[in-house]
Amino acid sequence: AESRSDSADDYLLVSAAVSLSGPLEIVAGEFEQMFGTRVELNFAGSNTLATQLIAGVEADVFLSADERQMTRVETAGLVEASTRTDLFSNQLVVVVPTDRMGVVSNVSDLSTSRVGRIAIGDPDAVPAGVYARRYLQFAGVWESVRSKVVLTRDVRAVLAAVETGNVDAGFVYRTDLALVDRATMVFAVPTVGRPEIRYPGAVLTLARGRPAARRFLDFLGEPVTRRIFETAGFIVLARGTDHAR
Amino acid sequence: MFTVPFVLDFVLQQGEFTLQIHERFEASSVSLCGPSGSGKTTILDAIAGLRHPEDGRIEIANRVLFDRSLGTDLPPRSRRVGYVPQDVSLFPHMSVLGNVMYGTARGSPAPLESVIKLLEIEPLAGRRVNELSGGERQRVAIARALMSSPDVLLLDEPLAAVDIKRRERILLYIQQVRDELLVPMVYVSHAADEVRRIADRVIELDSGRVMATQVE
Amino acid sequence: MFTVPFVLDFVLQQGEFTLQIHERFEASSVSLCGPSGSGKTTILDAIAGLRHPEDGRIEIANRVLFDRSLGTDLPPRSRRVGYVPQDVSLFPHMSVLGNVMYGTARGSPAPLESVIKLLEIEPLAGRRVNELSGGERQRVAIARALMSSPDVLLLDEPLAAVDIKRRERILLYIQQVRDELLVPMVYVSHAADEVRRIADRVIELDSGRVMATQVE
Amino acid sequence: MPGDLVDVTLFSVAMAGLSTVLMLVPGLALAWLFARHTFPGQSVLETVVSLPLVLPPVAIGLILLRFLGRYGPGGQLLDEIGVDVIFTWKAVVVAMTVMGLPLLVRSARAGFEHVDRRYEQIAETLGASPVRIFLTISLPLAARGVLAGVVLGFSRALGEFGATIMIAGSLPGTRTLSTAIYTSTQTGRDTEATIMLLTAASIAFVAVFVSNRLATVE
Amino acid sequence: MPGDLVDVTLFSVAMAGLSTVLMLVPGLALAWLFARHTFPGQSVLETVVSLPLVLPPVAIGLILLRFLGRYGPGGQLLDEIGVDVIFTWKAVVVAMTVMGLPLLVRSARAGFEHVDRRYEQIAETLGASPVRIFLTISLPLAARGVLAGVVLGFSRALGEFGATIMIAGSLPGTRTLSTAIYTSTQTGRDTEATIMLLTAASIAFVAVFVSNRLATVE
Ligand SMILES: Nc1ncnc2c1ncn2[C@@H]1O[C@H](COP(=O)(O)OP(=O)(O)OP(=O)(O)O)[C@@H](O)[C@H]1O
Ligand SMILES: Nc1ncnc2c1ncn2[C@@H]1O[C@H](COP(=O)(O)OP(=O)(O)OP(=O)(O)O)[C@@H](O)[C@H]1O
Ligand SMILES: [Mg+2]
Ligand SMILES: [Mg+2]
Repeated sequence: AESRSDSADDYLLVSAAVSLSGPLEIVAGEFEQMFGTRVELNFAGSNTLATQLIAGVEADVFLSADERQMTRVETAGLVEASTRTDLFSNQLVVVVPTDRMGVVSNVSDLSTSRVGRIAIGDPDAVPAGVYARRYLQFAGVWESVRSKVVLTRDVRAVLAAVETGNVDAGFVYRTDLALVDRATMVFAVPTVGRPEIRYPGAVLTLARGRPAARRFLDFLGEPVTRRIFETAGFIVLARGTDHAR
Repeated sequence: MFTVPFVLDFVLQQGEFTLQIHERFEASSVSLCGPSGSGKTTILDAIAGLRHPEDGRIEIANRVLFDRSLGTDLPPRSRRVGYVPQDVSLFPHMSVLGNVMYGTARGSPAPLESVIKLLEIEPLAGRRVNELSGGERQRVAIARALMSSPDVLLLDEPLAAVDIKRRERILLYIQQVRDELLVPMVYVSHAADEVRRIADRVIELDSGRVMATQVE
Repeated sequence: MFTVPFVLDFVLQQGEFTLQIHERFEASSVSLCGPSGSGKTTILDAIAGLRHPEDGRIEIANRVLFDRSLGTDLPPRSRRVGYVPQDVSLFPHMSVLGNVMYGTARGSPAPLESVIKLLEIEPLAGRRVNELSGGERQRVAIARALMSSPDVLLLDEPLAAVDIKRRERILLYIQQVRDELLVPMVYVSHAADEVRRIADRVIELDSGRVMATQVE
Repeated sequence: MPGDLVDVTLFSVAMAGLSTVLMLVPGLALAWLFARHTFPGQSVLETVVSLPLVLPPVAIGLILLRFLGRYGPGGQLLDEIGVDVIFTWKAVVVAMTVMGLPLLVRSARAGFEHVDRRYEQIAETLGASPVRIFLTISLPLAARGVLAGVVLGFSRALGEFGATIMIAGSLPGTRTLSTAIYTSTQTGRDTEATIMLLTAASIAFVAVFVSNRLATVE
Repeated sequence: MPGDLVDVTLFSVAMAGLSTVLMLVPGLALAWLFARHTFPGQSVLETVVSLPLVLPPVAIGLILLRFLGRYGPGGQLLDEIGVDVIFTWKAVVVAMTVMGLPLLVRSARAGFEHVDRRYEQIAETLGASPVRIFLTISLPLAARGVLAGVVLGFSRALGEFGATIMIAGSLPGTRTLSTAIYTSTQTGRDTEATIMLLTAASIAFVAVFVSNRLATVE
């Protein structure tokens, strides 16, 4: 960060949701090789990133796991008009501790007495929590599971709670499944009719029109990049354009 | 006059200083004399169990306090000594009365009133000890030791900061305690008159060795 | 023999104890006598600037240290006193030499070698002060005061724990320092012989008041 | 919110207070041990005690979650005696206690180290048992250091967030000022966050004030 | 990763060390002030100093970000003198220093309170200036408390996460062990996280060991 030079187009600061870090590190490497622009990745929760941007942190690109946080930044006038795009999608899945696999196989099982606690992200802080709650409401079980639901700081904490056997079920993203070893997915939350989970990205006004920022955003839709994200479990929404090449 | 057997027969090393004493005798009060740094305080600390001889035996009134060959080394709290250390060491966070009463848990020997009266502690009782004069502190330390129902009194220049008139009275009182309650004592002082008055055995030390012993 | 004017004319209140002294005289050494708790240490502390009179004036050798009506109250570090306190108060984290040299920053009066030799400190120089005997500590405290190039020496029972032979030699030496370097002093002691030997003015205190003054 | 705020505040203070009380016995025992003894493995034990300070709180939270979880040794024990900890108020207390302990231990230890052993020795010659010496001599003479440790431990407990939210979650029954402040800042409810920050600051003020009072009394 | 780990470790230790050094002057000055003086508004000042401990780190990070950010008063000042803090290593140092300071102050203060004023007085009669007295008498006699404060401050700096990630981010040039551990746990790189936790624990061990050595020397 020391060597940042304002004018040059050889450096990009990308603030990205920590859940994207695995594939994004690979992609950033590829981008550097291809375009010679150094990419520094700042990973944190989307909300932390938004707060930083609003306080004046000079990032060039914002990749959020949460539409609300992108909107916060946009409202603050920090998003370059017309660059906001939905890049990725994800799917909510229900995981249980591996040794209790038989207990849950569909959503109505969650309200039975055999299921103790259910962990979801705190809807106030993480979008996964919002999605999970909406789904439970839609499935008509929210009222009956409500008292069993524990709210966590992030999806990672849901996973940790399930893996350590402290809850009997939890709502995480499909992309998180790569990380688990003592939890097993029992069913995926159907996408049809459900609000779609979107990871928006945008070039920030602070990028001062650097073409590299735009190029990086576009690069996320390139076929080679798509594959990397798909391997990690993401659904890639962005469409690649050829003008970047 | 009552006497008890004393065995002060040990070797103690601290830094470059070696204390060697090999005395066995009967006495009611022993006095330790000798120049500064000759080992007087070291002997009292060894009797109290606060410093540990390399070798030898310490026995007073048929109670073995330390014996290397038997593996005996009573902890200080079982030695039942009433120690007035040279540095006084009043407990700074307690009142005068708190200090005086600290050792009474093991049963009171000298009656509180007479101790307090004779050492003129009454008017100080509620005071904080760091607001006392030097002589007042020493008197409190003596009272604290007397009140702890000791089997032996260890007094390290207990009257150095006390004025002459009081010194006289307190000396008499200490002798009285010794004789009535049959408490033998070991007394350290630079004042020749005190030594002569109080002790029936005088051990003269120099550089950690016994130079002479006298029976008064 | 040289003399300097002394003004010890002040009132000091601490707790329930009131000190009242109204003395003006010429002397080279003043001695303060009196029973335990009569106010001797309080006077030395007031001269050193460590306790503060309610009212009055303290002046030694034409230097006004305290004067309520003039609003003068020199901080201790400007009073140039060489204080040997009753509680000795060696700096526990320094070596003997570190203690002795602490005050030399303001220019050395007595030559180091002679102080160290006479107080027999040489063999102790590198030792930690908490490994010293009572008498050794007092000698170090005297050396520390002498080495600080004082305008007045304040000695609070400086030889209480020192053996008689050494006491003799040290007394002689202190007198010599006084007479050769013209340093007046205030000396507190319970030993009548010491007092007579060293002081040309004796102030007798009781309960914070002057009972008598004698010129020797 | 106002009623809620009162609840959350009281709950936080109660939990932090309870944690501080729970820290005391092991904390003072360890402080005493480290100050007065040397034994093999001492540095290792000291390191273990200080880990909650050195490692990021999230990591401590994860470790506690493992330990107290169904497959952890602590969790199995708790299961046997039928006590539920994780995601209850008890987890709040566990997190606060663990995170505050190293501060209490270090500070109280320095307090004990400042006590002149001579006093303990003299007390021993007066027949006092080790426990009595500890309670009547060492502890009161180390009071400044111990008090500092208690204030630090309590403050840390109050400010604890990372480990708490990991093992206690953010539920109506486990929400502390710290976790509530986090949630407010995350959702951009700045006024609410500010009110809670000021509340926490006021508690700190009271703690500072009381501890200064205690120090002058003693 | 191995090369990276070495870098991140060295960087963390260097930043925590630097922060500890930076804490020292204000920390000891405040500790001394609180120990030896009473003045109006003292409790308020003490509370302010202790806030980084009482408030959740995220909140402190947020406050620092507001203050040092482009639109904050501190940020504008820094802008004028052309110094870049946010998202640089300097922000890491700021976060660590602010979070560690209350621990140093409290502990050192207790150390000073344990020092018998009589020694300071005698030093004054020997002509020593206040600064000399502080350096040669008060500070060394308070050494146990001060050392405890330094160890606590350093450890806290090392473990700092919440405020660091807020104002320094987690960039190649600002990544500390704590923020790296966070990222690893978030992305399920458990082995990596474990290695880093062990590294942090080892540093803590060395710190404990060195501080014990220092304590016996002095
Ligand atoms: N902890 C210690 N470590 C090393 N040497 C010590 C220690 N304590 C005392 N000494 C040395 O041992 C010798 C005897 O000390 P001790 O205190 O017994 O003398 P003393 O006869 O009581 O003298 P005084 O009349 O001055 O009190 C002295 O030379 C002293 O310096
Ligand atoms: N800080 C204090 N606060 C209140 N009273 C005190 C304080 N210091 C001393 N005193 C009291 O003042 C009186 C005089 O004390 P001072 O120390 O001057 O006596 P002294 O003449 O030096 O006695 P000694 O010969 O025993 O040393 C004593 O009664 C003592 O209890
Ligand atoms: Mg002695
Ligand atoms: Mg006196």
